[in-house]
Amino acid sequence: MSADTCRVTLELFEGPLDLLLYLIRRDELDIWDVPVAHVARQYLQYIRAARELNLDVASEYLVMAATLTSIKSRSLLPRRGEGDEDEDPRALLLRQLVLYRAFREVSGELREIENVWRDSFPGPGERGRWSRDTAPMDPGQASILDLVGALEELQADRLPPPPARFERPRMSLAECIVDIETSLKDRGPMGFRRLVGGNAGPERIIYYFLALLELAVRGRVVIRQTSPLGELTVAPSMAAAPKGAAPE
Amino acid sequence: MILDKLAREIEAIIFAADTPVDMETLTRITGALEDSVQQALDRISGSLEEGGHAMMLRRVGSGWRIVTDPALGEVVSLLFEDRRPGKLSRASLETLAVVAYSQPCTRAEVEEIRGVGCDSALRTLLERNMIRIAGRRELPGRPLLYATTQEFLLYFGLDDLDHLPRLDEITELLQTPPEELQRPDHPEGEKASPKEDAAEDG
Amino acid sequence: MILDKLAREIEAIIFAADTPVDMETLTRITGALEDSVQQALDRISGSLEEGGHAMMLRRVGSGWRIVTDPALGEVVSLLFEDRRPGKLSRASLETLAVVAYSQPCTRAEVEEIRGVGCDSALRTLLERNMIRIAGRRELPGRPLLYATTQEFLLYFGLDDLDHLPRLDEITELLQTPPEELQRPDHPEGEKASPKEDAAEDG
Repeated sequence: MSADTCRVTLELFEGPLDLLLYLIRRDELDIWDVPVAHVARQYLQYIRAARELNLDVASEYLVMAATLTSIKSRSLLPRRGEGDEDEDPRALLLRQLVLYRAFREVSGELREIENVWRDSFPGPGERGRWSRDTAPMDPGQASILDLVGALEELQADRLPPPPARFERPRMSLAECIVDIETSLKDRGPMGFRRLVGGNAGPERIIYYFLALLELAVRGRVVIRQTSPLGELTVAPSMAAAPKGAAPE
Repeated sequence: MILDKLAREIEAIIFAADTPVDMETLTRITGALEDSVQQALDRISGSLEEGGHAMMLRRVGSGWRIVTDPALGEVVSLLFEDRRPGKLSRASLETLAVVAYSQPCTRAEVEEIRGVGCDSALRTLLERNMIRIAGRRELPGRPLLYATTQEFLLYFGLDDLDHLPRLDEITELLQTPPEELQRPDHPEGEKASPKEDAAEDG
Repeated sequence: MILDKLAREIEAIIFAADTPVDMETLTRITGALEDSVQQALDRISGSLEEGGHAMMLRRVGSGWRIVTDPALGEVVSLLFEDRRPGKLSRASLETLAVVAYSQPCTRAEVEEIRGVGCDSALRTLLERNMIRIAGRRELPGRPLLYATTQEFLLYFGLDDLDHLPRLDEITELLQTPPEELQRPDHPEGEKASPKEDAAEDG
């Protein structure tokens, strides 16, 4: 798909679920019985195209990519016995899709209602609620933001700035790719776990895994797995092209 | 129809009030019984309609208010050009829908359903007073809870939360655990109109 | 008499306007001539009177507005009489914010943060039962301590004082970049169907 189409398209989606619903609808699939392999392929294609443009794909999209891949592979892997109490990720995904679809439709209905009632005006007495500097009067309807806003303004020039807020870490896939390549170059072939680092969180693992897949697709690394569910061994590919070359 | 004294009084009260006026206030001020007040409200509504007036009586939440006919919105909005808040974005509208049907709920719960971060949508909705902070969930971290406001009802012209479109269907969906989720009995295809299910909500 | 379109438009404009609407505004918005507007005004006035409505059209200065029939003033005044005044002023809100977040606190402490005298704001808040006297600070002069009330929680829709959002939570919310106003509507199907020629893993 062309780069520009993809850019425009991905921006039009409200997130991974929206994109998935779009794909399901486009390919006329049954939401209650989604062929995960097919959808995963289509989905990853979108993500890959976006990344080829060096667009910063939001982490939610990548997490969903990992989920789809995991559901797909789960059906191929040997079961770990019947006592496995894990929630079925497929059922969870179905629920997410069905729920999100319902809310998406309801938002559409709310939009129609908005279009009608936004055009109905109260008398001037009620218009006060358009004003920003007074709180509404109904019990339970007053805005705490107004209260805190008042305090904030007071403190603005008297207090040191508020403590730095906690930023949710957003890794860039490009950084992970560079990191993996550097590690492999410096230290030679190694297991995936070591590559990621001992106490990596789920997000980091997902990112590194996606980065690894990307490198494999580009022919820059070779991945080996000697037994089902065994450790992945990663080695730099002999035929590795010069850095930054196109995947072809 | 010529309005009687009680209806005139009620009309005057609702017109002069700065928020929707509820039944309790109307009976207290007029000294009339609830039934009589209700009938007077019907007469006011009927008379405004009969006379072809631009003003109409609307029920919102537990109260009544007089507003202009939405059909005249185009003309009236010329009065307010820059002062009227814009329409809600799609992200805000979806976020608002999730809050409305699952309130009170935390940010994480909204994000779980939408599958994306909702920080900025929640902020917009708070600033537009469509949602409010309604306490905390007793979970680790004690996250803030959000709920919709009276302003939300006003904005969407809803009588109350029970009038949300497809309320039963969505409530049931929200309560169904993933493993029990089943294809609905009635035929449903991707191509079917999404409104099929909501026909009775009109 | 049933109002025609022009009269309906004019009625809606006058009803919704914040201030009396003058002839120039009416002709500009409706695009009608002054004579026609004048006749429509007469029809509105006549129709409201004929239906026995409590609302009437009244000329104020150079403009028109809709007001309640002065004969009903007594009933309307009951609406406002035993009711708490509606909105908190900016000064009260600021004072309340300081008390809420540093309670119990003395007047001097509030004034230090606000940088101005808070006598009357504190009095208003006491009258409105938003704050209460919660003892004395053991300092020279034993100044009174103020704290918030149950009424305060009710007003802000909270069950419990420790549900009050922390300042840093609100700050974080407010630091989220506001959302862009409105995005174009969704592709919803066919429009955005990209070509499949890049399929490399099919």
